[in-house]
Amino acid sequence: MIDQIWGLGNGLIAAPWWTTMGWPVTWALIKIVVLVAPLMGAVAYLTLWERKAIGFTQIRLGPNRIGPMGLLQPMADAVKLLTKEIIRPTMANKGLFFLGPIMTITPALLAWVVIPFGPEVALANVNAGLLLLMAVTSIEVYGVIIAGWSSNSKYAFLGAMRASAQMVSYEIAMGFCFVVVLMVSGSMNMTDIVMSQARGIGASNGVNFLSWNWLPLLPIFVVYFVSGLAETNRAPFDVVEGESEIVAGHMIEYSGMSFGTFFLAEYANMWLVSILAATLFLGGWLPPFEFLSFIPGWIWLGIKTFVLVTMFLWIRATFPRFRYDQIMRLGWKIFIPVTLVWLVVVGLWMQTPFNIWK
Amino acid sequence: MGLLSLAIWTPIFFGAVLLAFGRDDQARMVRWIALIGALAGLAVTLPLYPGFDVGTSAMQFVEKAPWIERFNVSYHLGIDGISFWFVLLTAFITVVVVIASWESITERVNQYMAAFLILSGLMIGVFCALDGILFYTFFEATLIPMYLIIGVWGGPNKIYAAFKFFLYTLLGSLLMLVALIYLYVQSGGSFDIATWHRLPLSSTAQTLLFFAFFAAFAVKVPMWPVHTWLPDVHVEAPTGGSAVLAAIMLKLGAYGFLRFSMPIAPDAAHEWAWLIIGLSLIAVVYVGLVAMVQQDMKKLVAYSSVAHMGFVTLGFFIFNDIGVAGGIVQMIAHGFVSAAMFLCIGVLYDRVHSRQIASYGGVVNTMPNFTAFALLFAMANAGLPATAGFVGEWMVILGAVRVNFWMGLAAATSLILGASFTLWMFKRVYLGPVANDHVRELTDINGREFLMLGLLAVAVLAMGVYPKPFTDIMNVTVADFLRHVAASKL
Amino acid sequence: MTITLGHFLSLGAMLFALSVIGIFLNRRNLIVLLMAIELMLLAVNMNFVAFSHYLGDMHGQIFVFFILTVAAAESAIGLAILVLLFRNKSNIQVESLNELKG
Amino acid sequence: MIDKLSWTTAYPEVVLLVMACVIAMVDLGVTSARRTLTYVLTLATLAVVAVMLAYQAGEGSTVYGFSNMVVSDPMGNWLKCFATIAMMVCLVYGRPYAADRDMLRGGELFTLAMFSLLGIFVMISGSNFLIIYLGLELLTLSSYALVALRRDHTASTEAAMKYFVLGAMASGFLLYGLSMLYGATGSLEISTVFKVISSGQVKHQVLVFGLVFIVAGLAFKMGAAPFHMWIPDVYQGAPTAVTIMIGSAPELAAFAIAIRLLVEGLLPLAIDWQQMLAILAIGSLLIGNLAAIAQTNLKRMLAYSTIAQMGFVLLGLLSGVVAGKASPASLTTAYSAAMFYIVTYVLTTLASFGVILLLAREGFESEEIADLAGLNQRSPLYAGVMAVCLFSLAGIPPLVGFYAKLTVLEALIGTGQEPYIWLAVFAVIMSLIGAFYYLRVVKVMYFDAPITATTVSATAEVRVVLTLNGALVLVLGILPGGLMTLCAQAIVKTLGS
Amino acid sequence: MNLEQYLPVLLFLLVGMAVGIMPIAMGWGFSALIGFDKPDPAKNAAYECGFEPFEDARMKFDVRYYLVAILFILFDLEIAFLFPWAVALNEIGPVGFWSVMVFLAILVVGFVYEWKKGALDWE
Repeated sequence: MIDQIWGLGNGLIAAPWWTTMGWPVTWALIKIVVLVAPLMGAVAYLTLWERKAIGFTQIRLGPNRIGPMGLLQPMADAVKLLTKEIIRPTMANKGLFFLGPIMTITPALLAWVVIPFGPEVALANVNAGLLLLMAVTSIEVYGVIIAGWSSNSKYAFLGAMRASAQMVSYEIAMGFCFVVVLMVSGSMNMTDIVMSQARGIGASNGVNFLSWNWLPLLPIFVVYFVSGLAETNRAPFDVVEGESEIVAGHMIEYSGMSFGTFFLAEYANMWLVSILAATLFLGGWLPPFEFLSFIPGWIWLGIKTFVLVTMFLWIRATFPRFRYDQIMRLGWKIFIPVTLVWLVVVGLWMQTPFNIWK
Repeated sequence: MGLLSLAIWTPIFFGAVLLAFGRDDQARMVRWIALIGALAGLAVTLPLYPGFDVGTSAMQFVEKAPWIERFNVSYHLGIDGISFWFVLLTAFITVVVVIASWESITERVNQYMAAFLILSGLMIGVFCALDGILFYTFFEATLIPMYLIIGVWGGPNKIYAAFKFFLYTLLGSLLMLVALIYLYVQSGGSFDIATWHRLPLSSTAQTLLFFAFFAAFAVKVPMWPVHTWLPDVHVEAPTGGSAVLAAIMLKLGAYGFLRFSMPIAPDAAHEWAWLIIGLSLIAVVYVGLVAMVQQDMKKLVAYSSVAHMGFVTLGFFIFNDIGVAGGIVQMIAHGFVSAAMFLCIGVLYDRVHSRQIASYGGVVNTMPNFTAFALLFAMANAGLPATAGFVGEWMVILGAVRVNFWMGLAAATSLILGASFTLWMFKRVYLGPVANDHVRELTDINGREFLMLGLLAVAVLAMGVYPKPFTDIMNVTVADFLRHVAASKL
Repeated sequence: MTITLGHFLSLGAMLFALSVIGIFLNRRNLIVLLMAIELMLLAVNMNFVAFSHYLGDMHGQIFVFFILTVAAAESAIGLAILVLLFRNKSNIQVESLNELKG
Repeated sequence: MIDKLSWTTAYPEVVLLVMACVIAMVDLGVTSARRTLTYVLTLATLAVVAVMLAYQAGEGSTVYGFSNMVVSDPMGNWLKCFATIAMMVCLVYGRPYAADRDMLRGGELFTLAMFSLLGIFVMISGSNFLIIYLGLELLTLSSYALVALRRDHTASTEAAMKYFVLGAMASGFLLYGLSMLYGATGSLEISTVFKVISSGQVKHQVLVFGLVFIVAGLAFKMGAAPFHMWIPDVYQGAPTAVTIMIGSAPELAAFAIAIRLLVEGLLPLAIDWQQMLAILAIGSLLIGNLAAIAQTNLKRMLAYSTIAQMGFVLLGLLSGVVAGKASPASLTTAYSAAMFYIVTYVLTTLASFGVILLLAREGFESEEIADLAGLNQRSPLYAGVMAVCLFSLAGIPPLVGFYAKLTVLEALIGTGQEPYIWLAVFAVIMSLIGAFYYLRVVKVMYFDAPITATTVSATAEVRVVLTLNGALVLVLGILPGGLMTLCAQAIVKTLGS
Repeated sequence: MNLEQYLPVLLFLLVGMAVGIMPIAMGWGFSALIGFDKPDPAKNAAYECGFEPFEDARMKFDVRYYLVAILFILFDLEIAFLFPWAVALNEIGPVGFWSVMVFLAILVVGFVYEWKKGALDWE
């Protein structure tokens, strides 16, 4: 069907500029919209799900007034944020002040460009997918720093410093995680990374999930997921916006929709980290058992991602906030050594005849 | 190790020993060791005289060993009739200087004595070297001890003098270095001086080389107008420094003319002889006049040295045997006489601490023995017959007259000028009534001073009365030298 | 319009010139100096990548890899020195580097 | 594939690297204020490395390793050997100074010194642009850190900053030139570059364009005018224990890469780069010597003197190719002269900075010329060593500096080209000016009255090494033949093919 | 090279920026439209717990942030080095593998060094 639409559009105007430039661009834009629109919906409803989930943990209902079971709550929030006044602090650098949230959300969305939702179903199936992803997500920290700096407020500034230091610290651990994944899959292409998890003893015996990366790379998976929490500044790593210390951190001077943009970015990032974890460690769109392969891949991916994202919420509901020095210690003194050791272990493993990733 | 090596390294060895082990609180022992070193240095040169064959112009006592093989530089020593006497002269003057400095130097005696001994060895090295680089090494290395001698133990304006001395001479010799390397390249990779003597060279090359050497040697001689460093340095240097400077170091320059400029670039030497002769005559006449008006005894003697060295260069560049031989004899004589003159001034200075002529008068009344010596040396300086000063000057004048009467006449005026400024100084300082309390309190020379002046007096008289041994040794060499210089290299 | 090697080289040269100008004309902030130095290395990288691509030779790109690393180490040391300087002088103006001269 | 690596080419580097890491780790457990264990280990390592290098150099063979990335040849091995010894001497001289100034709180002085030495090794060994660049950066990055090692000292940090900015810019220039060469020849390998250029298929303008930047970058590193700006500031501002390191061993490496890049790689362009070097040499001699006269700070004066001395090295380098023809004889003469010059210069520099280090006490830097006043009364030995060094730098025989100048002048005049002879005359006149300011220091040491009566004390090892060092300046002056032959043979064997 | 695959990346970048700009612009528009846009000096002042701001907010901050930044740069580049190695690990054989192990060993030395020196402490 998709091919038919492509052919249809391609024949719409019989001019070379259309077939070479115009239509591919339009087509790509259509695909982007098809991706971004549900994503924004998912982001919006993640806020609701978060409140609901935390409600369940704390044996209360969560939002339940707007719409049935509070299902329209995100809409109401959006309307509220949209109509709120956007404050422009006198002391702020105006241009940078608004660049901050944009720089935060753009990479959070852009990273999705390489996520594969099924075989050959990715916006850009580039060879250097993981590298691109890492490059793009690294830009996020600029948004935070710019926001904190341009606000010209001490709380914002300190918050930004903390946030950026935390983010870059965990980015190293995350980077090492990526390296290990790359070692075993031998490609930076995201689709290939998924496909490489479809081989092995487990997969050939119908129990696919035993061939996925999470099992041999379990420490890496854990480190990656926890780093993901820290990267997104989620609880228990949310000292950045620790209300009792520095209020909302780098976002303190923001209001209305400029504040909302930061939230969009944060939740989009949660989804991103989850789907990445699913892709890198949980076999992406692959079914856990061979006999379940009749269910479409995107549903498996969705399930895995949803479970992971719910873990975010679960962890938030469960754990108390870390102190900042504990955060830094965890990142530098535990995660980096763990990943380094596992990297060497996997490397040596691959040199032996017991290499399972041939 | 040959005699020449011994002559060079014996004093240097003693100097190094003094530097390494000498201590300020053992000044007495240091002096004795220095004297032993100087005497040993003299002793090893004495066998040269009986061993020297006067019948040949070839190099004798030759030693040759590879030194820097990369550049074909060798440790090549040897002496001929030209350089023979300077080796002995240097060793002799060193002994005298060590004796002269016995009491006047009280600070850092070991360094002082070491500097003189090392200097002595280096200067002998200059006269013996037959390799360009070896020559240059010794030639330049003499600057270091002399610089320190002037700067450390000199008078109030010593630093200015030391710098002037060092930089003037260095400038000249660096140009000489360029010339040496040029010759090395031209000769196809040899630093051997004898090879250079035979090397054919174009007229331009000769001229350039001649002036490069001229820069080095004219400063050292010193010739007018680059002589200005000499009076300053003499005034500031300690007595021993002045004596060595006048007696030996100036000869290095004149010796360089004979060893390098003239035989290597004979055509240029002939072509530019008029210039050298002109400058020499200016030195003889003009500087003689300048000497006349000096108030400072050392300055006066310094200027007289310039005038006397003018004779030497004049003698060389008239290209006849009597002139060249006269020049060499004049060099030797001047070595004795100027050293003696400076030592005399030193004797007075040690007692009165003034070099001004005006501070003295009637010294003869309190120091009769000393005055006798002073009179002898003054007469020698003025070139009176039967003293050393007479022989050389007379030979040069004879040579000059042979070439051109007026030149000879101009040169001869120096006899008159020399007599006037020297004897006038003598009159003002020594004769007449006692001028002031300082002079009244003077004591006559002691045994040590008597010894050192006596040695020089013997030398001066011997040379004046019987110069034949001196000229005998150089005759053959000079004749051969002139033959070589007369032949064009073009 | 096709993009040729010349375009890349011109861009590299411009970046390089800009960075040199930045180093020499910058009279204010030392951070700008550090940035100019990084820019200089990037200009070189531009050259190497362009040459590497047009020559079909991988070595140029490998070189770029190493330059990037070195640039990182360099900026790390530069920043460290800057911090020291700031602690000693309390500012990072270029003019404040005036203790040593002559 | 393992056997292609030719590990023998890199044994010294490997030992040095491993030991640098080991010492860094060991040092973490050292509590002594003077870091004796670290110090002894470092010196032992360096001694072993020096012996290995001397052995390799003595074998005289040229071995390529790591797919032609590195080369081990006699010139490189000797230079590395000398650099190692120089670094040992630096550490011996520098430790008391560093200990007095709180620079030994960690063992960084030693580890950084070893890493900078490793950088020197890599630079000297590199036969590929990439390796040379990496070595260069390892050296300079360590040097920046070394200069800033005295953290509370304003002048040091300022010097470090200036060094950093100008050094990084120099690397940028060099890299830009290398990128142009790469583009023009399509290779990063020096021998291939040479072949491609020799074949004459490459556009001359492109090569010269790249060459300009390479020469500028090299001039920066060597400190040749007009790219010398950093030298005085860094020499003066850096802690003296670090100044001595910057002023000694790295000069050997700078010389080595000049040979590698300009001679082994770009000899066909010699006509072009010789002109550039001539301008640099004239500028260095002029600026170095004239500016040195005005200095009152001894370290700064020695910095300007370095610039002037580099002028001489450049003179040696530029006299290799005569009238477009490179005969083996002329190449050997010229480059071995330059090598002899730089080696002896390093020797002299070590001793002169050693004396400055010795005189510095806690809280007193002794870096003004006036601080040396009357040194002869306080310590005739060290005054003698310093005087020997200064006379050597001035080029007075019979000290080694004279023979260095002699060899270079010989190479220049040996070309027989009139401009070169005038260059020689110019150099000679400039060294006369040089003699003036060296003499001034001698004057202060010998003729002036001492300001303090304190005697100079030194630990035994410093005393012995410094005396040997000074004696070597004199002994090599009296018997320079051996070292000259060594340099000549190293150059012949290295460039012979 | 599949450069055409990068076209969506570029477009996505633009869309992403649009998604960032749009809500802010909309928020601006709405609040202006409804009349909630009423700035006043107190509202526009920087937040400082109800005090007047004491001084410029761009103050000195802890040097450890610099340290983290510096360490980050270094480690991140090591990772950049490891990326191509990891991808090609199966093709480069033992030499390639051990080279990077040496590299990692040196890295670990540096890591241990800074750890022991207290660069990683945040107290």
